[in-house]
Amino acid sequence: MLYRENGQFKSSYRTDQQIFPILQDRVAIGLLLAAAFVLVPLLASNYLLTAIFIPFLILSLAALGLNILVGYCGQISLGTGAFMAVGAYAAYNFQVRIDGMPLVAALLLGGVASTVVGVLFGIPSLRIKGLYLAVATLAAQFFVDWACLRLKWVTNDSSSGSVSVAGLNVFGLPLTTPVQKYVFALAFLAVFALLAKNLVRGAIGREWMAIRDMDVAAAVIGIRPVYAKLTAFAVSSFIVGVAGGLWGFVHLGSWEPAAFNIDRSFQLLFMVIIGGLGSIMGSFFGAAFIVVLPIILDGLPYWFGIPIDTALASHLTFMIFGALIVFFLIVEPHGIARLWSTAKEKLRLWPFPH
Amino acid sequence: MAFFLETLFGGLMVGMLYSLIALGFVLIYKASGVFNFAQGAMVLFAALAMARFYEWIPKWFGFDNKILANVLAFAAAVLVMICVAWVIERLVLRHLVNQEHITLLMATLGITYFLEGFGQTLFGSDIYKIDVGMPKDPIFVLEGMFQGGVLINKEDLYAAGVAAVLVALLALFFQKTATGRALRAVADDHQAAQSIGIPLGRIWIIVWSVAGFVALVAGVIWGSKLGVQFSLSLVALKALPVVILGGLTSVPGAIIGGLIIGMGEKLSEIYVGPMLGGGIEIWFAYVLALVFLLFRPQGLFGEKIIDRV
Amino acid sequence: MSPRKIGEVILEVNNISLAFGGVKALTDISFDVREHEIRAIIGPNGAGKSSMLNCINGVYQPQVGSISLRGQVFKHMNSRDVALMGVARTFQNLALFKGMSVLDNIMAGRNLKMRANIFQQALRLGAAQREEAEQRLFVERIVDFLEIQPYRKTAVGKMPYGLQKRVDLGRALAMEPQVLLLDEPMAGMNVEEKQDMSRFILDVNDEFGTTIVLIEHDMGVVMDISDRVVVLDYGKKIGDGTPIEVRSNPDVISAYLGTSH
Amino acid sequence: MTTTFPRLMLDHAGKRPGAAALREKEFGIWQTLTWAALAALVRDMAGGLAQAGLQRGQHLVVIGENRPRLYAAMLAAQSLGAVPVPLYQDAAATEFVFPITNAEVAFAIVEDQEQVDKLLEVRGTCAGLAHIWFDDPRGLRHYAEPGLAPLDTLLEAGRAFNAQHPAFFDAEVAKTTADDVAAMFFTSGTTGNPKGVVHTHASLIDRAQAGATFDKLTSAEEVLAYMPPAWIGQNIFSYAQWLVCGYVVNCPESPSTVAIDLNEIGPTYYFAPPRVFEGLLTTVMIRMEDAGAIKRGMFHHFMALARRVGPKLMDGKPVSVIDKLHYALGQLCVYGPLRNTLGFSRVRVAYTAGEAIGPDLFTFYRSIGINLKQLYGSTETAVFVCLQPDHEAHADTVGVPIAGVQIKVIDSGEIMVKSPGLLREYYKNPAATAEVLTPEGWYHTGDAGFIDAGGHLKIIDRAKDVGRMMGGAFDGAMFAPKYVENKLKFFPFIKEAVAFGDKREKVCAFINIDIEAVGNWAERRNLPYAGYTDLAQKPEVYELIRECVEKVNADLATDAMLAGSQVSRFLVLHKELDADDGELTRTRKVRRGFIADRYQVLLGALYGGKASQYIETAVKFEDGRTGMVAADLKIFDAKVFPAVKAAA
Repeated sequence: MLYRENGQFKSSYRTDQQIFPILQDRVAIGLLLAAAFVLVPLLASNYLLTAIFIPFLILSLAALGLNILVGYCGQISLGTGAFMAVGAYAAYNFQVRIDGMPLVAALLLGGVASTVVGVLFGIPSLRIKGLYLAVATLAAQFFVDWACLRLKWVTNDSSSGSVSVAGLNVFGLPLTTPVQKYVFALAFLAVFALLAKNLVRGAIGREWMAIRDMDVAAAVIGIRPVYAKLTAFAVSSFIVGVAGGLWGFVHLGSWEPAAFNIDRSFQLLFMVIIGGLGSIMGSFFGAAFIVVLPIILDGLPYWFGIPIDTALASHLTFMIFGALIVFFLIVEPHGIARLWSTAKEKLRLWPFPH
Repeated sequence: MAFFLETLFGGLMVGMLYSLIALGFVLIYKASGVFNFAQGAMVLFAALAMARFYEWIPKWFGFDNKILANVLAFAAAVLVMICVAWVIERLVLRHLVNQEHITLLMATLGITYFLEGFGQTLFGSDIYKIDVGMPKDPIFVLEGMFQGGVLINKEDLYAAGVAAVLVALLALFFQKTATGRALRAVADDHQAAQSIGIPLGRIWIIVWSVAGFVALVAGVIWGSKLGVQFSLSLVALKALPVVILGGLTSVPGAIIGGLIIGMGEKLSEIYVGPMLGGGIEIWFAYVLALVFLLFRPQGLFGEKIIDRV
Repeated sequence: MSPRKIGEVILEVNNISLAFGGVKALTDISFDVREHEIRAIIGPNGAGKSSMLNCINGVYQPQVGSISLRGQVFKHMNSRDVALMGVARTFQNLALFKGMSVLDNIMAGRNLKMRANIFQQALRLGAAQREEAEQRLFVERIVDFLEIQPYRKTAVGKMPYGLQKRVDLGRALAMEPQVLLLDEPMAGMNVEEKQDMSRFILDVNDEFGTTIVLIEHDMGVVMDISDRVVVLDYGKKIGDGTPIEVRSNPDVISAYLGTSH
Repeated sequence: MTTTFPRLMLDHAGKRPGAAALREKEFGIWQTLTWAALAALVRDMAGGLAQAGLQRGQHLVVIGENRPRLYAAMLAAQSLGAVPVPLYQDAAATEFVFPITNAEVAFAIVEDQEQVDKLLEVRGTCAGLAHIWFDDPRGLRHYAEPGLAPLDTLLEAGRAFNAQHPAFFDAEVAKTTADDVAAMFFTSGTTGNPKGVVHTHASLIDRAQAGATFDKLTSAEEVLAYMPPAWIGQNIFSYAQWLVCGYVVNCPESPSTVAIDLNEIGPTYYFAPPRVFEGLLTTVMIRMEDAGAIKRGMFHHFMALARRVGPKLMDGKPVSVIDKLHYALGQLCVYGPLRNTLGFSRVRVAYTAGEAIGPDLFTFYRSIGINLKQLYGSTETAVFVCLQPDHEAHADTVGVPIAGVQIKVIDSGEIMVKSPGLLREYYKNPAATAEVLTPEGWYHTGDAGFIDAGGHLKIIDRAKDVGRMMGGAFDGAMFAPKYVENKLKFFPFIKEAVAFGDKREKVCAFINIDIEAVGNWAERRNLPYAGYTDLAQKPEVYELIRECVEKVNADLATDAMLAGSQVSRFLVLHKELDADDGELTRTRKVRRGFIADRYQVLLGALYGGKASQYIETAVKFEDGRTGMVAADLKIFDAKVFPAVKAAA
C-alpha cells in the first residue's frame, strides 16, 4: 500500500543484491536507526532504558548469535547460556588481569574465548545429529556452570563465583549512565547485525542453510559439513560471547554464574523460536517479545487493580511462555518474522490479496 | 574397599532411578518420535499432585489413615497424569504429526515450562513431603567380608526394588500385550501403523499416560527421599545423558545406561571430584555420554541411522 | 546436425556390492561411462538404481568393489572429492534447499568456486562483493538456459513440481560438471514437462559436452535419448548395451513384464 | 524534416554518448546500452552487412521480439540506405513467403532458433534468401546451413571491414536523404496478399516529431517495448519517436515476464491496443474477487467514487472539496497502490489505438489517474493523424487533427487525410496505391465517420462495411457492423463478435465468449464445464450473452442513425476465432467475409429461423497439428427496441 516500486529497476547485481533492495525499506530502516540513536536516548526514562531497552538490545544480540546456529545452520543448542558465560568471564579476566585493556577489546576477546569453547563443543556435531547433539550441548552448559563456580581462577578467586566490574569507559568516555550504556550496546548490536546479515546472505550463509535444509544434497555439491557446522558454531558463539560480555559488563555490572544458567539458554532459544528461526529480524522480535512480555504480565494486575502475588505471577509467566512456544511451533513455525514478512508482502501487492 | 562398594551400591541405586526416568523418555520417543524434554516437569507435576492430594484427600473426606490416604492420593495422581497425557495429545501432538524431531523437542520445552508453571499454580510452590512409609534406617551387609560391613540405605534398596519391578513390568507390557505390539509398530513407522488401522492418537495417549505413571513413581521415590520441590524437575536433566548413552530407542539401553551413569557419577565424584574442586557429577555424566557418542553416535543400543536420498 | 563424438571411458564401476545390514542393495555391479555420452541406468523401482548413484557420490560406502573416475581408482568415494572432480547430481525426490530462493539454491551449487574468506564476507569487502556478482552472472545464465526467469526470487518450496526439478538440474549445472548424474529427472512429470526436461538434458549434453548418467524406471524416454543403457533388477545387472540391444534382451523383457511398467 | 534515423542516432551519440539508449533485461538485471555503444554496434553491423553485399535500396528482413540488436539491425540497414522490413515473429513460416519473395529479400537478421527454423523451412520457395544471421545461438550450434551465421560473426566481419574502410560508414549515412525509403511494413490486409507500405525517413520522422511535440515528450521518457516490432504502432513508439526524442526503450526479459518487467521499469510513456488494457482490467477484477470482504468493499466503494469524480479531475473540471478529499483518500488506499501494482505509477501519457475502446474500460483507467488517451491513424498514415489532447479524452471520439494534418469527409461518408506522414506507395502495387492515394495527395482512410461539434473526429465503421438494411422493420436503415461488434465486445464476457445484416431484413451475430471472464463467472456460480466449446453452449451462458446483446440494442435504439443495426438473433460459436485459422488478422481484426463463407450453414440457420444447428470445423493448433471441433449450436433471439426518434 505504501510501496511505489515502479521505476526501481536494477541495472547491476550489486544494487540487486543489497540488503534492502526497495527504496521505501531503506528509508524506513534509516528512520528507525535515527530514532534508536537519537530519539530514544532523548525521551526514554532511566527506568525504561535499564529495564527494557538495554536488556532488549543485549539479548537481541545473543539471540542473533543463536539464530545463526539454530535458525540458519539447523544445529540446535541448549547451551547458549554457557557461551554467554564464557564471554563474560573471559572478558572479565582480560579486564582485571591485563591493566589498560580497553573495554571493547576485552569484550571482543571474550567473544574469541567463547568461539574457542563453542567450536570445542561443536566438534561432536560432526558425528552426532539432531537430538543427540541437542543433549550434547547441555554438556557445555553444565560444564561451564560448574567451571565458573568451582574453578577459582575463572572468577579471580572470588568466593561464590560472583564478580563485578566498575568505572567502565570506552576510549576515555565514561560508560556509567543508562543512556551511555544504551548507546554503547546499540552500537554493538547495529554493527553485529550488519555483519551477521552479510554472512547469512553470502556464500557461507548458503552453506549453512544448505546443511540445514538437506545435508546429503549439500555434501554432494561439495559443501563440507565439518566446515559449515564449525563455522556456524564459531560465529554463533562469538556473537553470543560478546553478548555475554555486554550482559555482564553493561547490564549487570556484577554477576554470578547463575546469570548464565540453563534457564538463560532456554530463554534465548524461545526468543529465536518465537521471533523466527532463520531470520535476523526475527531475533529482534523474539527478544523484544520475551523482554517485554513478563513486564506486562507483572504490570497487568496492578493496572487492572487485581493484586496477585509475585510467585503466582511468575508461574503464570511460565505457563504463558510455554503455551506461546507450542502455539508458535504449531501455528507459525517461522515465528513473528514470518508474520512480519507476510504483512509486508500484502502491503506490496495491495489492494490485491496475492 | 568397603567404601568403594558403598559408593558403587549408592551409584547403582541412583542409577536405577535414572533408568526409571530415562525409561519415560524412551517410551515416548519410540512411540511418537518425540524427545520429551518435559519428562522432568512431569515428574515434578506428578510428585506435587501426589504430595498435595495426600494432604487434601483426608481433609476432604475427613478420615485419618496414612495408607488409604497414600493409595487414594496415588490413584488421583495417576488420573491427573492421564489427563495431562490426553491434553498433550489433543492440543500439541496431533498438530505436530510428522514434524522434524527438533520442532517436537522444542514443543516439549514449551510443555515443560507450562507444566512447571501450571503445577506450581495448582499445587503451590513450597517444599512438600511424601511419606509412603519407606524405612529410613540403614542396614549393613557383607559384614563377614569386611569389618564394619557395607552400609546400604534401606530406602534405596526398596526404591531400587520398585524401579526394577516397574522396568520388568514395562518390558513385559511391551513384549506381550497387544497394545505393546501396536506401540512397537508405531515406533517403527507411523504411516504404516496408521495404514493398518492402528489409531495413532490413542496409542500416544496411552504411551504418555504410561510415561506419566513412570514419572509419578520416580517422583514418589525421589520425593520421599528429598522432598517435593521445584528442583525435582531437574532430575530429568540428570537422566538425559542416560538416554543418550543407552540409545533413544532402547529400553535395555535406558536401564544399563542408567546404571553406568549412576555409578560413574558417584565414583567420579568421590575419586576424581576432589582433584577438580568437587561438584563434578553434574557435568561428568554428560561428558561421559558425549565422549561415548563420538565413538557410537547412535548410543549403546540405538539403531543405525541411514540417510535415504 | 553434426554427431557428437563419444570419447574415452571417464567413469568406471567395478564389481560394486552394497548391503544395509542383511539387505543386499547391489550385488557385483560393473559398467563404464564414456565421455560425452548419455548413459542410462534403468530398472524397476527398488532395483538399486539410486543406491548405485549414491555409491558414486560417496553418500553410501559399498562394502565390495571400486569406482574409477577419470583414471583414479577409489575404494570409497568422498562426496566433496567427487564434486571437485566434476561430478554433479540431481535427486529422485527433490533434495532442494527448501528454505532458499531459486537463485540461492543454484548459487549454492557454485560454492566450490567461492574464494572470499569469512571475514571478507562478513564485511562484504570488495572481493566478496565482486565474487557474489560474478557467480550471480553465471547462475543467471543457467536460469536463462532453464527458462525459469519469472521465478528466480521465489522460494523453491512454492514452485510447481516440474519447475523444482529444473532448479535441481540447475543446481547441478552450476558446478560446471563433466559428469552429470540424473536420478529419475522425469519422475512424476506430465508429458509436456517430460518433453521440456529431455530437451534440456539433450541441450546440456550438446552445448557443454557434459557426460550424462541417467536413471529412469520408465523405458520410453530413456530409449529415445540415451546412447547406452544398463539394466538393473533386484540389485543385479541384467543387461548392458545400446537401446536396441537392451530392448531385445530376454532378461530385460521378462523383468519389465514381471513388473507392471 | 531533413534528417534521417541514422543521423538522429549519431546526433544522440554525439551529444549524450553516456546516456542510456536501450535497456534489456537479461540475466536478471537491466543491461544498458548507451547511445555511444549503440552507434558503435550499428557501425559494426552496417560494415558487416555492406561486406556481405547489402546494397542501397535492397531489403533486410528483421524477425524477432524486441531485442536491442534487432533495433540496431534496422538502423544498420538504414545507414546503408537499405530498407529494413520487420515481420511478425509469431507468424507461421508460410506467411513469410510473400513478403520475402515480393521484396526480393536476400538478407535476414532474426532472433533465435525458432525464427531460423521457420526461415529454413521456406527457404526452398524463397531462393533469393542468401544470408540469415541469428542473435541467440542457443540450439543452433550444430546447424550447418549455407549462409546461416551468428550475429557475432557478422559484427566481427563488420569491425574488420570498418578498419579497412574507416570513412565508409559516415559516407553512407551522409548519402542517405530524408526522402529515401526508411522502412517497409507489411499490412496483413483483411483479404488477399499483404501489402508492403513504403515509408520514407521524412514521413516517419515528421509524424513522430508531431506526436512528440503534441505531448511534450522529452529524452527523459521510459518506454517498454513489448508489442511486435513489425507493427507500425510499436515501431513508431519504440523506434521513430525513440530516435526523435532520444528517450530510453526497455526490452522485456521474455514474453512470460512482461508484467514483472513493466512493474520494474514503470514506463512514463505507454502504448497498447485496447485488448491489452482489457486483459489487465479483467485480471484486476479477478484478483480482487479473492480479496477479503472488507478489502473488496473498500475497493468497490472507491472505484464507484473514481467513476464519478476521476474523469472530471482528469479533464480538469471543477470538483467539490469533499469529493477532492475523498478522492485523495482513495489515492492512498486504492488508486495509488493499484497503479503501482499495474506498473503505471509513473505513466505521464498512455495511448490506446488500433481499434475502438469500450467506454467503461477507458474511464476505468482515466478514473484511477492514468492519463489514457486515444489516437487515430494507420500504417499508411504513420500512425499520428488525430490525438486526444490532455483533459479532452472521450471514449467515443478519437481526438483532434494534429499539426500538419488536413481532414475532410467525402459524400460517401469516408474520411480523407492529407499529411506529411502518408505512405509513399504500396510496394510494387501501383493499382492498390492508386486506390488509396488521390493525385492531390489525399489518402482514403476507408473509415466512415465525422468531425463532431468539439472538433473531435468520431469513427463509425469501415466505410466499405457500412451497409443498408433491406426489408424488415428497419428497411433502408444504415448498418454499421463494426460499430455493433465493438459495442458487444465492450462487455468483458464477449471476446469477439461478428455481425451480419447488409442487404438483409435483420441483423444477426456470431459471439465468442471470453473464456477467462465467463469461466470465472461460471465458477462463482459453481457451474461445471469442460473446455470452451462446452461452456459456450451452456444455456446460462446464452442468457448472460442475451442480456449483453439486449443492452446494446437498447443503446443503439437511442441513436436514430444506427437503430437499424440492433441484433435480433445470435449464436455463440463453438470455437474461438483464431488468426491461425485465418478468421482474424494478425492484429486480431475479424475477417467478416471469410467467416461468412466458412460458416455458411450457421448464417443459414440464423436467418432460416432454426433453433439450433450442428457444425464441425477443422482447426489448426499452435504446434501446427490440425483437428476437428464439432458441436450442436443453440440460436437465441434478442429483444429489439423501436428507434427513439428524439435522439436524432
